[in-house]
Amino acid sequence: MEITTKEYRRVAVVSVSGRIDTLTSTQFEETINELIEKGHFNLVMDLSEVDFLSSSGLRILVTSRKKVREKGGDVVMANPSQRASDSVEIAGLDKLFMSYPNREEAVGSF
Amino acid sequence: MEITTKEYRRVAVVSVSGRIDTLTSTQFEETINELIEKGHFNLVMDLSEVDFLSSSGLRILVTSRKKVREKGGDVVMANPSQRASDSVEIAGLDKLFMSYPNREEAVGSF
Amino acid sequence: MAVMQLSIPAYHKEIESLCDLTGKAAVDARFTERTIYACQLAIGEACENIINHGYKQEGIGEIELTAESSPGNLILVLRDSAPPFNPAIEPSLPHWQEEDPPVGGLGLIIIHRVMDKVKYQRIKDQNILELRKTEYQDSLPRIKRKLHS
Amino acid sequence: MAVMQLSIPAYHKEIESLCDLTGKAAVDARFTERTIYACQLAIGEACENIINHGYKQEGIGEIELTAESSPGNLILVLRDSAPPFNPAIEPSLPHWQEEDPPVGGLGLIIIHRVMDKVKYQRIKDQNILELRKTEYQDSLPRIKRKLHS
Ligand SMILES: Nc1ncnc2c1ncn2[C@@H]1O[C@H](COP(=O)(O)OP(=O)(O)O)[C@@H](O)[C@H]1O
Ligand SMILES: Nc1ncnc2c1ncn2[C@@H]1O[C@H](COP(=O)(O)OP(=O)(O)O)[C@@H](O)[C@H]1O
Repeated sequence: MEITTKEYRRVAVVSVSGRIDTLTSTQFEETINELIEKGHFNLVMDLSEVDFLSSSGLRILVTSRKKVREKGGDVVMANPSQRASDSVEIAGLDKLFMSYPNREEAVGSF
Repeated sequence: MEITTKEYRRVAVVSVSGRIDTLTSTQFEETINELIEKGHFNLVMDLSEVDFLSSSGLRILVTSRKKVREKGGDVVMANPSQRASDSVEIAGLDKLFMSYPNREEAVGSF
Repeated sequence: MAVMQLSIPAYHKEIESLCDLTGKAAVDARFTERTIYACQLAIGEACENIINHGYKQEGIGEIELTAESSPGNLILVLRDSAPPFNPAIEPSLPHWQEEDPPVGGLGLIIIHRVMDKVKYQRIKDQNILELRKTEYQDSLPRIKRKLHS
Repeated sequence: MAVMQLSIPAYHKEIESLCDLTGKAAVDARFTERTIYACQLAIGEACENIINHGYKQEGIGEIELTAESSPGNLILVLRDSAPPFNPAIEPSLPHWQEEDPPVGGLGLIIIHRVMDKVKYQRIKDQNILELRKTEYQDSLPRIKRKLHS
């Protein structure tokens, strides 16, 4: 898993490539938590390069969403790969996350 | 000239392709004014497909910038073509407009 | 019919190789891209559970996968020697709200939504989990049913 | 040395063809891409001014462009029969602030910043504007000087 972040004034974008699973989910969680601690409650997950997303990763998406929503923010997705969106859908979580066709639209949604 | 707009919650993006000159600047101006009237004071000009930008177009950029700044907004550029930025620079206006390498960053700058 | 087998020590980083084997067997079964991924996901979930909840830590035990494929059919059998646990009981789907989504229990939900058959046996101190998936050539829906409509 | 000439009726939509001719002549002069564009821009500005400020409306008069090119050199001559106006006087550069940038006067600024020489003559009821640009092969700076440093 490779993870990068981009912080804008009101939004932060987290881009992940590779596998988000029990091996890597801690790093994923820590990255998100750092952004939240910095005051970023509007989060865009760029999952365009994710090729495996297990329940360990989904759990972090769900808990992060809960945290930022308590602060008036949200977690949205930008251009999720077919596999990332399949994981979300199979787990029945697709209703929770707005998904945008690209990062610009996801950033602009806030 | 082809002109399209994309309205986000807090930002609007104006994309122009082709020539912005005395022939087309009225349409350019009207498009921007409509956005301002709708309450869009944070404007991104996507000039990536502009292949001619005369003083008629520059004048509208400058006046629009003035209008939205009075309302606390700004005009920034996204990925201007070489020709668009040459026009801006030759006219000595390059200090006025922040320029971002892509639309996402321009949208995120607000 | 093809049979492949692989045994890994119970480390998180080893799970990927069982997903890869599952992928190969699913290709062999002529599944579509998305069904292949779904099967890999299910195996990944089962393995994460075996390490996290079965062995409760890394490195003390093994996980063995046997994959049997024929056109349209895939049978995956996972063996481990952790304490008995039966994942074949279909999880009751909680009536969760948008404001209170589930954070646990997703693994079993995924396994049951992806696979057509989930069978558990405890034989000679081993958990034996058999997961079956069928996909006909005219590409049936990849997921049995939607949880939410 | 090559000479090209084109005359257009004074309509905004016709200006582009004079920019195109300028482009061809600048290619002929072996100018760089950016210098070619700068010359087209300058001609465009001069033509916009002739229609908007000289003829004061579209369709009553003509604009003629003669473009003379040789390697490294371009001479553009614009002729119109609008009332006399001398654009060769270099515009005084206003000391404008970021909060109060200029909205007028950009056309003449552009012409003078792009071209090396701007010469005006009034002959037989015609405005004759000669614009010269030199660019050596080792690509000198495209703009004479920066307005603001
Ligand atoms: N292989 C296993 N061994 C022991 N317990 C298990 C095993 N798999 C699942 N469980 C139990 O079932 C529960 C639900 O598992 P799962 O759906 O994967 O969600 P989670 O891992 O998020 O709790 C686990 O919390 C655990 O108590
Ligand atoms: N060809 C012309 N004929 C008459 N007046 C001209 C001509 N060109 C320029 N001018 C005068 O010079 C002024 C400055 O011109 P210019 O720098 O192009 O800016 P703008 O067109 O924005 O006013 C014009 O407002 C006009 O008064």
